[in-house]
Amino acid sequence: MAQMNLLHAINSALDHAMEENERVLCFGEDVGHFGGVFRATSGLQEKFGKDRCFNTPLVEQGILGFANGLAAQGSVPIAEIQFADYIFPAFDQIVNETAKFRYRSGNEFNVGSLVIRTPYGGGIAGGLYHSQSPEAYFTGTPGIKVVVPRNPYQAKGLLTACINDKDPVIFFEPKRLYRASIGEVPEESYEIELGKAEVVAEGSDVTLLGWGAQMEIIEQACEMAKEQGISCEIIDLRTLAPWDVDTVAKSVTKTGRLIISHEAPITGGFAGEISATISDQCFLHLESPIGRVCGLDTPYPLMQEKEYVADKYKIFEAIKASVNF
Amino acid sequence: MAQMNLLHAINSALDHAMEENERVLCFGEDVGHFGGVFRATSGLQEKFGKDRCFNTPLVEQGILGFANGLAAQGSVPIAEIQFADYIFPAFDQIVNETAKFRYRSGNEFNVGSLVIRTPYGGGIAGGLYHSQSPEAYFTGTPGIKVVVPRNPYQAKGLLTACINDKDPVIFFEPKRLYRASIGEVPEESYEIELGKAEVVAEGSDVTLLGWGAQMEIIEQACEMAKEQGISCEIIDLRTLAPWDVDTVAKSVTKTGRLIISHEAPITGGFAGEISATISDQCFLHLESPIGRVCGLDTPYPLMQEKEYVADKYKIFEAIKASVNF
Amino acid sequence: MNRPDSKVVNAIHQASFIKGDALDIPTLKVLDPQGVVIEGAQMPDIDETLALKIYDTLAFIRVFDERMVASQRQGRISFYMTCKGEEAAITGSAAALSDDDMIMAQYREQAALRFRGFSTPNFMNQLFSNAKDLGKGRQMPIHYGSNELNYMTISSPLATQIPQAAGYAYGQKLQGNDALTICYFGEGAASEGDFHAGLNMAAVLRAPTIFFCRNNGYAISTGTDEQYAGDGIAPRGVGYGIETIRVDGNDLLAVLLATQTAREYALKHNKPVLIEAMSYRLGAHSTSDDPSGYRSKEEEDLWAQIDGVLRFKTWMMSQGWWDEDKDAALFDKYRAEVLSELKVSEKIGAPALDELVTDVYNDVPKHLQQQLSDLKTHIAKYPDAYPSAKGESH
Amino acid sequence: MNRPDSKVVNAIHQASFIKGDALDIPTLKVLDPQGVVIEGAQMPDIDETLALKIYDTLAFIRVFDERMVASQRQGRISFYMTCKGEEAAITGSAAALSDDDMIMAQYREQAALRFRGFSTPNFMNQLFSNAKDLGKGRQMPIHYGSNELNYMTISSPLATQIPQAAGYAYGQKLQGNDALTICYFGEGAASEGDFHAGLNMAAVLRAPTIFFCRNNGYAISTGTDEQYAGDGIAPRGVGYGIETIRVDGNDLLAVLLATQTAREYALKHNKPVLIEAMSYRLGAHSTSDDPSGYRSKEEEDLWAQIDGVLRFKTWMMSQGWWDEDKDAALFDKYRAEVLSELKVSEKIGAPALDELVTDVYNDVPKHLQQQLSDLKTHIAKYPDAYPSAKGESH
Ligand SMILES: Cc1ncc(C[n+]2csc(CCOP(=O)(O)OP(=O)(O)O)c2C)c(N)n1
Ligand SMILES: Cc1ncc(C[n+]2csc(CCOP(=O)(O)OP(=O)(O)O)c2C)c(N)n1
Ligand SMILES: [Mg+2]
Ligand SMILES: [Mg+2]
Repeated sequence: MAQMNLLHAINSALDHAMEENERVLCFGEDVGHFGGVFRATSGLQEKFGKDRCFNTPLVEQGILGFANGLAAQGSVPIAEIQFADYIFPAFDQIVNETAKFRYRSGNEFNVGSLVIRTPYGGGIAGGLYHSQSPEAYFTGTPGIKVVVPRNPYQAKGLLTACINDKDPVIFFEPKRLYRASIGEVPEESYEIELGKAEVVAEGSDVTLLGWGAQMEIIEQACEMAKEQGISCEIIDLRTLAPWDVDTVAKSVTKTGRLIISHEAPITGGFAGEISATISDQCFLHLESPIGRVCGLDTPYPLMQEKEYVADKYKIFEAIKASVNF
Repeated sequence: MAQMNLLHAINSALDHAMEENERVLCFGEDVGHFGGVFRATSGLQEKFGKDRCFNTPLVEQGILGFANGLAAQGSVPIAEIQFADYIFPAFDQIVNETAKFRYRSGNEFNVGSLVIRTPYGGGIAGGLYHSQSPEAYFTGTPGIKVVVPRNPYQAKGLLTACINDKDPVIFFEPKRLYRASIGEVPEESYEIELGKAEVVAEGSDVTLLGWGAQMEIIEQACEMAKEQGISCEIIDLRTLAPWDVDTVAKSVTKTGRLIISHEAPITGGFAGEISATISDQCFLHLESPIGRVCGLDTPYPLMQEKEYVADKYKIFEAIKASVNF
Repeated sequence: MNRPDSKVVNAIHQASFIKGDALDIPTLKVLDPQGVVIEGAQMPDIDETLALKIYDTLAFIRVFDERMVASQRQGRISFYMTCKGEEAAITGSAAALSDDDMIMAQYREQAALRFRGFSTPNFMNQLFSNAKDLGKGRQMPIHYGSNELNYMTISSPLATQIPQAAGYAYGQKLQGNDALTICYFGEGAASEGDFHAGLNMAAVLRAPTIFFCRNNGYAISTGTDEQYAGDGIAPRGVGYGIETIRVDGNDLLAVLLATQTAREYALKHNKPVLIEAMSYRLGAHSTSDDPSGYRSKEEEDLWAQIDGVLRFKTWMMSQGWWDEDKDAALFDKYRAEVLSELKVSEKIGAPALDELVTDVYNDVPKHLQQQLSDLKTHIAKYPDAYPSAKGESH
Repeated sequence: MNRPDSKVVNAIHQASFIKGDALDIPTLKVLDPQGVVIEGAQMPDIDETLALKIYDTLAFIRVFDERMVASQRQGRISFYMTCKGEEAAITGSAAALSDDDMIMAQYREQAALRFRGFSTPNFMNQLFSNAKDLGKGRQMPIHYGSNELNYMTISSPLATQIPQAAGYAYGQKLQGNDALTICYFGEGAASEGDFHAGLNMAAVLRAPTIFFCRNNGYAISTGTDEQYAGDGIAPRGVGYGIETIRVDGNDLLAVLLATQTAREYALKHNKPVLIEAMSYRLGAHSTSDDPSGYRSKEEEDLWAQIDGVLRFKTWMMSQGWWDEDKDAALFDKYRAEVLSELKVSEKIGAPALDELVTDVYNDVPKHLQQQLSDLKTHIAKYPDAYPSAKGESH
């Protein structure tokens, strides 16, 4: 085990993958000799050569188009989009191509080896265009998997699983935690199974559900609740599509209460889908309305970020409201 | 009043708008002398000239970029995307630009005059790429309005309101109904207020909610239910973003039951958002879980379209399940 | 990078523009309009066997296109698109390739697929979306694909295959398997952002790709004067630093020569090449379209006169490789074959209901298994409402 | 459209490519590296008043950029981007415009905004995201915009302004108000699909747009050899049928001349023009970047030697319009002004909390009113946790 921050953990997963399979390629804007603007691909070009780790021209639709072609060909492309805010020019390649490649061809062709890595989320004074959490645009698209890690250990294990998985995956990296989150991470390669939520803390009064950087905030709110004698069960969804309904439903059946928190705006965010599904499955067990603590329905602001975000105080208030309903 | 089909109603709204305001422009692929592949812009180039109604090169991101520029300049662009399935190359221009234009500039600039028209939905043996209902990608994007008409009368009045509205609007046209839906439509210009759902039929046992072409299917299911003595209240949401929570909540408070039906896949569809919100607002009034009758979580198929879609039988079954819960 | 004061820079001191038409791009021609080899013209690498295979493809596709349009009119299939007028450009280019080369087409390139060996039933089964369709009946007619034949399944969104072709070719290069990717697209699709992305990336990343633009004058109703203001698509190649050639798309030998030359160059240098084939969409855009609303019969006739199939046939006859009797027999054979295969394919049932949820992911995930089983329960209640329960083929 | 057999077509009969470097695009220069007018060079339209206004802008921006980078290092602002090295290209082009022309910039064109009259407090208030920021504190530093000055608010997604500029210009044309749109972008942004869309649409739809490419050698760490394989951006203009000119971006007079000529042409013919200004990003990409990881000090020094500000100053002095005393005084004045305005702006409070929900739509819809009121109730419970409740400026 070694102490790694989240960036190192990702770099280590990429390094192992490239080491183990020469068909693995890493590319995107500035990912080559510079190692990416966040340095996630640092050292990979030096080690594996320019053919396998390289800069692309500045064109996200091209990066994903190129990646789709490589994946169809049998290579294992790991494409980086510099910020999740800039994934939209590639939206057609992802939603109409990546997600439908296998289905439309009757499995004659597939792009199952593709992984898209991209930093998402706020908390870095990035304003409208360096803070977005666009996961719900993809969780509503059959044919792609969506994965979000919450810490270095999870990041390495989940990213490795994404690379080895036979479906295309978008891997959202919580950039606020890139350097801030540090933890024990095995030096060797390992996988954390996709499609499984993790019960991070057991509790009895209310279930708190989230993913990525929001888990830290949820844990803080849980601490606040604990001081008031409220026992929270915390679940990290980890794989958002397809998601682990059973683990969540089981927990809510037990606690009778659910609060979901994510960074993206509330309306149309993935919490709505979860709420709808769990309301349906746990209808007779719910003791209070499912709470959603999310961003406001505005673009992501700069100066008023603190007021805008789903912070621990807001989650704590939602916990109290749920328990006192 | 005249008998018009849905295409004529749209054409009439465009005609009036161009007549009344010389800054109104209609453009897109094949919309010029040909009048669009569905003929919605038929006759407009002849009448208003090539400067105001014209073909663009084949590039959706350009059509929307161009339209954003025109709107910022003070023109009133009505941009057509030939099929909603082909709106994704323009996704960045819509989600990162159109939707955030006013906010990011502190209202120094806006593209509020923009209207995007695009045919959506299935039922025409169109398969994966001529059947999609991508509304939920946009209802989750603060800053744009989303409107879907269910018949010719609604189409003309709502489209006119969209053109006159001070926010950018995506107007999804139910292409299955283009020629199939015929009704009385005033010759003159009129508006139907945006942001208001319509109670299409009053009932007491269960609320059925939908929009666009799905309304017809919902009405058929309502007839089936009626024969079994079940009284359905039917609501056409019409404006999906921002949506009329109050009208829906009021109805559900009365009936205690809600079934939402849309063409798009269930997971991540807009029904999830509605369900989450109404569950929250009507928690103590709900007598059964909110039902969602939607497309399956796959791309839109061709041969198995009949099995795939949310048809009247499936809605009817959901009504029975809700009432008998 | 060049410093602007460096000596190598070509400097001017008066403000004058490079004109929009600064490149005068010539067109490669081997056959004259009558199908006679132009004096001094370079010949492609072609022998009788190849010529016969090419002509066989041309003949099949002419018959097939005609017959399937008729079937659509009879309501037997829902949709069709012909490649009429462009058979020479498509077959001539496909004939320059190795079977290992990947073909990524737009949708109007059925001749290339036929040249690769796609059988008549293969075509028919796709058009009828039946249980034997390699694509499992999921896409509209003409969205063919075959892994075995290295022909990527067609997808309707235009131009998406262009950067994909660059990526595919890059992968081929890294694997060192002496194969490349050819990417077909229309002059309309060349307006999409993906065109720009694909050509630039292939050039910068040195992907051995042949970008083959079928400039057929129209994108549905939109003529080239509303599609671009420059001299077609070819000059864009120079913008990307890509070797480029324009060719008479109705001159099969010229297309074959250009593509053979391009293939050799691309593989030798690991670089892309752009070919622009000037031709004409003789038919409607698709069976949903009626071109009389936007172009004249005279224009169509003008192009019909220089039809590439006829010119190639004339040339073959001048070689002593073909005659009218053989021609009549070949066309008769294909007419009969198409008719009889049509009857077979239209009777084949629909794909199994279970295929509704396969191939969305590699394995069918739990929620889709659930949706399928719910659906089956539901269908059982309303057997008359669903074709799958009634065992209908359509 | 041309039939391929028509006489006007330039035909060849041997397969030979148009080479990727077929266009040898020259660079317009008026000043030599030392700032002396090259013999016989055409002069732009410039008098002493204009020259002084230009130089005033150059001096301000030099001072401002330097000072704001320092402020970022001190933690007073969160982010900054300089236009160091490119001031001549930006100011020279902006000086060729009428105030009615719309400027759509990428983010590194603060000199153009200054030339239009954006005041020092205007700049500062944006950088500090305070209550007086025209953008209401919503975007990161350097995302300026001003309706009054016809300078479109900057948006971070690259190249989106390119097709927007075409649309804006088309609207100007229809209104007949003798104004056009200039669109600035980097050579990196020119790889985006939106570049392709914007230039082609402007050409086809005849929108009077000046597309001004700042080719400064880098897109963050990515050099031009990894951005494109051709001869820069200029040859692409020919691909779209757009009149094109390449200019020494460090030669202010050449840039002014090229842009004046382009403006006249664009308005007269209702057509776009493409200008490629060859220059160099002398500073880091932004305050988040350290270029020592990807380029050499030597390279930077080489470019610093032909700095456009110095060359222009030398020329002004040779005209007798400027001297070192005036120069020192001007720089001193701006240093003092920037310092004192900085102190004022950083004390101005944050925008009102209510602005969190305005401008998403024209009116604040019900659900956002509700969200705001819920937020206020919440903040009242935790006054210490929220800057807005504490009345903090940051
Ligand atoms: C992204 C996208 N936009 C629009 C369409 C609708 N469409 C189908 S074919 C076509 C015209 C294509 O013209 P061109 O590329 O010249 O090919 P051709 O039909 O002439 O062979 C259009 C607009 C589409 N399929 N995909
Ligand atoms: C769509 C998009 N992708 C990526 C980025 C991140 N990014 C910001 S600036 C930049 C480089 C731009 O280079 P260039 O266009 O040459 O402009 P320069 O910085 O050299 O002035 C990148 C990649 C972005 N802002 N938008
Ligand atoms: Mg065409
Ligand atoms: Mg640059």
